[in-house]
Amino acid sequence: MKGITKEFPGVLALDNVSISVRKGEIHALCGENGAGKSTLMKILSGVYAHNEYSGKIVINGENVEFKSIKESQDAGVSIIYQELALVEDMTIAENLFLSHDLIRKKIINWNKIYAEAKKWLQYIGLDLDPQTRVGDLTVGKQQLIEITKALTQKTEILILDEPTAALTESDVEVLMNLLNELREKGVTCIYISHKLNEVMSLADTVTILRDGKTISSDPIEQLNEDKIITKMVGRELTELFPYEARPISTENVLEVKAYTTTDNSGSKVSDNVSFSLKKGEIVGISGLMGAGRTELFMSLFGKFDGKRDGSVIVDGEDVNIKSPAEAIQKGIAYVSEDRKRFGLVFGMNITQNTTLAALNKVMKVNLIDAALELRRTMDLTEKMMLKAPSLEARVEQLSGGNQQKVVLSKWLLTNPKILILDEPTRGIDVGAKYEIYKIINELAAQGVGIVIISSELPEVLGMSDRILVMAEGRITGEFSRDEATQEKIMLCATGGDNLEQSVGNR
Amino acid sequence: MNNQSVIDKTDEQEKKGLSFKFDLQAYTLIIALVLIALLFGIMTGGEFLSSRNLSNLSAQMAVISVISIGMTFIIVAGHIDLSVGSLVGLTGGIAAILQVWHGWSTFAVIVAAVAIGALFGVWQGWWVAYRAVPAFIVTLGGMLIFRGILIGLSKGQTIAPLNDSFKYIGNSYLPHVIGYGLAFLSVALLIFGTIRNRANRDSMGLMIQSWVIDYGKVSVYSLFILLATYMLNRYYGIPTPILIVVFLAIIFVFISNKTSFGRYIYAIGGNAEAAALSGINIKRNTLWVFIIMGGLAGLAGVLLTSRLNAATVNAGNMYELDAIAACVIGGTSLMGGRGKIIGTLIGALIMASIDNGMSMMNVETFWQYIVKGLILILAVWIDIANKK
Amino acid sequence: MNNQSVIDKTDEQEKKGLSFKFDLQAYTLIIALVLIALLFGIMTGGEFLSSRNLSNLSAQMAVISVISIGMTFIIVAGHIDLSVGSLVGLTGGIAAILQVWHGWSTFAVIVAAVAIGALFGVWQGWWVAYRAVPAFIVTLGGMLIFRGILIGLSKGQTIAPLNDSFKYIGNSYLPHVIGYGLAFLSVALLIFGTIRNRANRDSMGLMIQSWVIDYGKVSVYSLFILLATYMLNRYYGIPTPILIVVFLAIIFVFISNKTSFGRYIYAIGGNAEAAALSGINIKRNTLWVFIIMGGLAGLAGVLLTSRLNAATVNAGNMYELDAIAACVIGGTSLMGGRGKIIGTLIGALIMASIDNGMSMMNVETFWQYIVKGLILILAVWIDIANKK
Amino acid sequence: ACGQDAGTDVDNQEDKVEASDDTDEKEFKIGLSIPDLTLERWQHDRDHFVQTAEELGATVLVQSANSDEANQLSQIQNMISQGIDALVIIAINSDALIPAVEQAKAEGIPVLAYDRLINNVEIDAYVSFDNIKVGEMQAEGVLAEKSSGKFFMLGGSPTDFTAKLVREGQMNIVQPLVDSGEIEVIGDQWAKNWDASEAMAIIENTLTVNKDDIDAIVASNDSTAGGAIQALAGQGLAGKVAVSGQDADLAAVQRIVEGTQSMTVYKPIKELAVQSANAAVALAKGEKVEGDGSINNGVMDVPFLKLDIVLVNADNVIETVIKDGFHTYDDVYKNVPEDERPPRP
Ligand SMILES: Nc1ncnc2c1ncn2[C@@H]1O[C@H](COP(=O)(O)OP(=O)(O)OP(=O)(O)O)[C@@H](O)[C@H]1O
Ligand SMILES: Nc1ncnc2c1ncn2[C@@H]1O[C@H](COP(=O)(O)OP(=O)(O)OP(=O)(O)O)[C@@H](O)[C@H]1O
Ligand SMILES: O[C@@H]1[C@@H](O)[C@H](O)OC[C@H]1O
Ligand SMILES: [Mg+2]
Ligand SMILES: [Mg+2]
Repeated sequence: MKGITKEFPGVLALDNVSISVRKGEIHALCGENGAGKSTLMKILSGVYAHNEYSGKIVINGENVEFKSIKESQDAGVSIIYQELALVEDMTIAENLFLSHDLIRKKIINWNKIYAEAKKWLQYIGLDLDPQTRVGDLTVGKQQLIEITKALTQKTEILILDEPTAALTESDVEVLMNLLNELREKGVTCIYISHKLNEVMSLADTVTILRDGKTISSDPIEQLNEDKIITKMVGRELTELFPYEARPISTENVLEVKAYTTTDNSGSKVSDNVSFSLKKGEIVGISGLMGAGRTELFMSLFGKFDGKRDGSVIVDGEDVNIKSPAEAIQKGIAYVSEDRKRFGLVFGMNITQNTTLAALNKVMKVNLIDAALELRRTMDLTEKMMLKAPSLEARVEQLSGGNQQKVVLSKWLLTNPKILILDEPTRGIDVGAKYEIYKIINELAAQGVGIVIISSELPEVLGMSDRILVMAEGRITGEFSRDEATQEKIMLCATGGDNLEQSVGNR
Repeated sequence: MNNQSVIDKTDEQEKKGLSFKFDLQAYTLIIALVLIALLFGIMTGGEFLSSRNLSNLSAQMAVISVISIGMTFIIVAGHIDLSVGSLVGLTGGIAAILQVWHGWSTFAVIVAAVAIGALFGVWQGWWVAYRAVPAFIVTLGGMLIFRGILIGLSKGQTIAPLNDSFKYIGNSYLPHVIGYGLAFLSVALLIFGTIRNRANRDSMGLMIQSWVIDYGKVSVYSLFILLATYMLNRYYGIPTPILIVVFLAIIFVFISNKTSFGRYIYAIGGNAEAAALSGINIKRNTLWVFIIMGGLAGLAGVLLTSRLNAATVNAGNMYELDAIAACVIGGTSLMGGRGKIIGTLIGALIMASIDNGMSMMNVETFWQYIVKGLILILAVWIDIANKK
Repeated sequence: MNNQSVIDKTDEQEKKGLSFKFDLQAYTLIIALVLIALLFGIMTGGEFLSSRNLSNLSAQMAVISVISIGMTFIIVAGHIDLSVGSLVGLTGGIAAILQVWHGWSTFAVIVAAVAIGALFGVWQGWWVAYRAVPAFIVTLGGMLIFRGILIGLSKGQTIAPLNDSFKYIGNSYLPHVIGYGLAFLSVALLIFGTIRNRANRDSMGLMIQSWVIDYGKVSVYSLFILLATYMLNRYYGIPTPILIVVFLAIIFVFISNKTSFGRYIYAIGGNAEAAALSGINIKRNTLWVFIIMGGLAGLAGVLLTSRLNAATVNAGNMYELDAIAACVIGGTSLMGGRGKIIGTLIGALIMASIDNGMSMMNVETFWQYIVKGLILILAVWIDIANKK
Repeated sequence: ACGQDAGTDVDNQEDKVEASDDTDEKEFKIGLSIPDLTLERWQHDRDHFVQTAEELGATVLVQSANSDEANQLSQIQNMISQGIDALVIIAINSDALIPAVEQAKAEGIPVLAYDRLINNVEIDAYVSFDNIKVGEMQAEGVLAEKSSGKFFMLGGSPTDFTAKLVREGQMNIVQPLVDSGEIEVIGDQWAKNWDASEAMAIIENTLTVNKDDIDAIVASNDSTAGGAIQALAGQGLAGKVAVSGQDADLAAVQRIVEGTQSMTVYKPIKELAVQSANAAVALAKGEKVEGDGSINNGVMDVPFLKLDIVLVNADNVIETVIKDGFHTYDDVYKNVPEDERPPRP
């Protein structure tokens, strides 16, 4: 791709970007949120037709001008989008083959498709019925389906735009193996990720974008994580996790005892969970995908349909939280892992999204004061270093990382005593991550109790004062910052039964 | 090998759970229908369930059923069509004008009506697909435009009567023998299809459902087909209009399940962005959905004109609401992406039954309005409550 | 410090860019309106733009405007209301029955109509919010139920005439002096508000727009208010119905911008799940949207009955379509989450202008249908094409 | 043969007819199909009809079709399957009922057309007023007040066939005067659904365009007349412009005695209903109905029981609608001060 320039109304997303990818290599594309990575790949895959940008694309020595996605598919380009592109109401099999010749046929042979789908699912190591509705899967599994979908195409160039954002370590490993296999088969991959360890272990070449411009393109041998970060951010970033040891209060801000939830079909979702959170403490929650972390904390936040048992004590007060409104009122904030679905209202602007959960904080005599609203939003977003054309821009125009900052701002405005962060840095670049960690530290120092649910072990290890591990709805391990290691956590996360004792003894 | 069998086991479990769940949903609707039928049966001293009334009922529901089939596609694709009633009136009117005033043959007239309907479908589909004007507005406009054209063309007159051959489309019955013949043929096809599907799945290494379930289903369907045929044959036979509906239903169920076009409609309505990213041509497929709707409206216009043996200026007025209601009762989501032709037809049958039953009971008009409104809400509510 | 100013600067630039863009959107609509007005002005030899016709036009659009305001909230919240027309008819009918048959005072009758409307709003809102039945179905049911009740209550009779005091609601004018008084008052409030707003922003350390823009806007608005008042005063004065509409518009613009309820409606319609997780009570707020719609329908019923000085069984028939069309023309998205009261009112004005202009031109009925349908599509298309 | 129940009702019918020879006590079932209930008059029609028929020992099934021809056809089918002995139809549309009537005939059920003729199919009797005559009377009524000048033609529902017939009658009278230059038709508009508020807007706009220079409005029924008069009132013209109507709705008759509406056409609905009920019962008994004359409906000469329509204006309200008991004196003069009322009859 040569001299690619792409402009959105008011934003120059790509400014004369060039990138050349050798056949059969894995080429990583790195850059901060909003650097233009996704946009560049959308151009390559025909999402933006050839008259919507300027510049040249040459594949195998041939000049190509894709007018549609279908044309790029036919030319052997397939892409896994950053935002899931699945039809939730359709089955896995249908989603896998939606753009495949098997469905483009005049009369569809479903049995053949199911059989084919099953083969692919097995290949990628997924134990699922091809006739399951995609909407019934967790985000992680959906991501794997999305990946499988691209693999089913006859692919010469495979683009993966942050495929691992929603995957746990073990699934990431599956994917890594797959990509190595593909490289051996001669498939060219372009790989976008904010997880630099993946980039380092996988890529042959790394191209770095910043502010819509190509910064560099080097073979992996000449790089290390620090160098990449420096090029991405434009300055040096010495430590990834700015953890600061603080004196932690002895007062519990949250105490959960023998907490059990049963959903409407009668199965236990959280099973006899007990833990506590102190003022100013940062507790990390680790576990495999589907361990029940999200469901546990959503139900503590008041979003749960079934039956609940056990006691929850917030700030010394026995509470029975039945709705998010009550939770917010008690000083709990919950940053969801799925910002598109649970975090943001597209169609509203940044300011409106920021103040949504705490309108009372920007009201005077029960009426919204627009100036105050803007002021409060500005204060928060400045601290987060939000990159946005304006505070009245619609949130859907922001890059993923900046969207996450808006969600964070929203919850900070509620002035929480307890802040629950579910995968808070999913899809966020290192620079922004660093900023978010700093904010977390700051809040903890102010006495806010913080829970970080994360599938990224380094994050949990790097930021927490204490770490809890969950498996199948139960807490299977607890470690202080000093005792915790990757191995110990993984052990509890996979088969923690025998370890439970040691937790109980403590 | 081992792995294989593990997967198969979960596969099987899931399959059962799934198909049971699906059936429960379908059952809710059918149970609602049966309850309504029983209620009216009792209230009318059995008249409601007489062969004769079932025959009437099926003829009465035919026009709405035809447009409801098209409406299902429209709604599944994430749109709406408020112009259908007017288009039914217009195409029916044009059919009558061509035959009564210009002496066209019945066959030519039918072709013309369907073609004109499809043409107006192109017009509306173009605005929706290629000009991105919301279907609500395009078809609200169409509702006015088509009615206007009809008033203009017909000069406000009722155009009647039509040729006998035309009249038969909506007012004739299938000879008993042919009716039974068709019924047995469909039963045979059903059995054959099931056998083939099982063999096919087996050869591909896919799970096969227990034969009790598969052939149980076949038996129930067969029984229903034969019983319906018997009941209708006890009167004059299968009414031609309902035969047309059944025929269309088979075609469109096939389209929606077995062709890429059908699947694309669901994908577009379910998640247009994802569909576009999968390389589906949203515009072209959307256009076709409207063309089909137009063509079906043309056919419905022919049926209506034939049934009345006349075309009138306000024919088809507000039929769109009945059609949309049939879809929604039948489980089609107005958000797009979800809906089944069969559900829609059951929905249409429920609506028609309510009208027919209350009229058989000679309920006072204003009560009919109220009761119909209430049943509408309750029927959908029961369905929703059950899905949870 | 440095950082601060950077943000402020981009803020300022964008603010300008944004407000320009926003205005362009609003302008498209206004330009469409002006074009339509000019067209009819020319075709009617200026009559369309005469004081007298503007006065008529504003009275003619009042009923639809009142329900369109409520419909905007309904649609923004992600729902739809097909029962409005029937509810207008029913509440208007009840108002007439209470006064003509039972001798209630005008004041009592108005309160009753609004209360009954709100009560039916509770009924519908309950089904939608707490029973999760799609609004389309609930209100389609309501459309039948309310009409049925009206037929039952009125026994099909036209109920007329009403007391003079009642008649005045829809058929009187504001004395010229009071009209000018109100106009100047609003101009004063506008200026005062702008000054205060600037001071407020300044005190918070926010960018203030160049005074040319701010006061330029104020001047344009003031000019419009005064001109409109002058034009209407050249005839009999400001018609009471349009005064009611303006009054409601101010209240509801205020609600939508300044209260948490207003903001929540947009959030619910934009992303219900995110709204719920932000602590918003979806059910209660949705219920209130329907209650407001019901109350407004009650008010519209009073206006309609008053204007006709009679209540008829099919009063308000299909008004919901006009109201929905007004919303959509005005830029409200049928997907929910987006829409503005002012846009809706311009939409209602466009619709009323089309009807009024064509009837002034004595266009043949069938052409009226066709032209109105076409203009509807074109108006929305121009708006959409311009937003891109 | 095998359990078929087609046509069994025909046999029953014959049995019944035979049976009725023995006993006069036999209960007859009569079906009455009404077009819609959004116009005041149909409710009167129904009430009178049902009352008379019941006095004659018949039961009446009433169904109203919400102005939808296909719906009317369905309802008639449903009544036929309930074993009625005679069918009385007020057609939504005179030309759109052939299949319905044919089905009734196939079952041996006699059919009577009420108020509106049914064309191109065999029916047994027709009881009605003449809708074209109604239009003529409206035009004449208006001309009695304003014999020349600027006339506005206010039509009924553009999708209602009767509205067309009424207009035809109006033009029979008006057209010659237009040709001779005495009358200028300044506009011609139709009110959707016979809707009063549509009519009101139409007349408001007409008044604007013509600067209030208008002499008469030939309105096609009382509902539209009401809207028109409301628009006139807005200009202080109510009572100064001649306005016609039809149906003798209470509100319209009140307007007539108050002087704002010129006339309405009273169709003695009670008589129509009574005569029809009598005829229907006779038909049910298998008797033939002799008309005052006959009218050709395209395929046959139908026995026609023709009823006279009556022009009602301020002078004859008491002798017509009040005397007939269609409305009461107190209702009609409710809004007229006691001392201005004519003497109570
Ligand atoms: N549809 C759009 N309309 C307007 N601006 C857009 C649109 N899509 C992207 N942008 C802007 O273009 C720029 C590049 O965005 P892009 O999504 O390519 O970033 P990215 O490098 O993929 O970031 P991330 O790591 O957060 O995914 C951003 O400033 C973004 O706000
Ligand atoms: N929408 C859904 N439909 C069906 N099952 C679900 C759904 N969401 C979650 N589950 C199931 O609920 C259980 C707990 O999931 P949860 O999302 O709480 O896990 P988690 O530990 O947060 O994992 P993740 O990393 O995926 O967020 C899992 O068994 C998961 O499969
Ligand atoms: O009496 C009139 C009726 O004949 C016509 O069909 O509809 C309008 C009525 O006023
Ligand atoms: Mg990206
Ligand atoms: Mg989770």
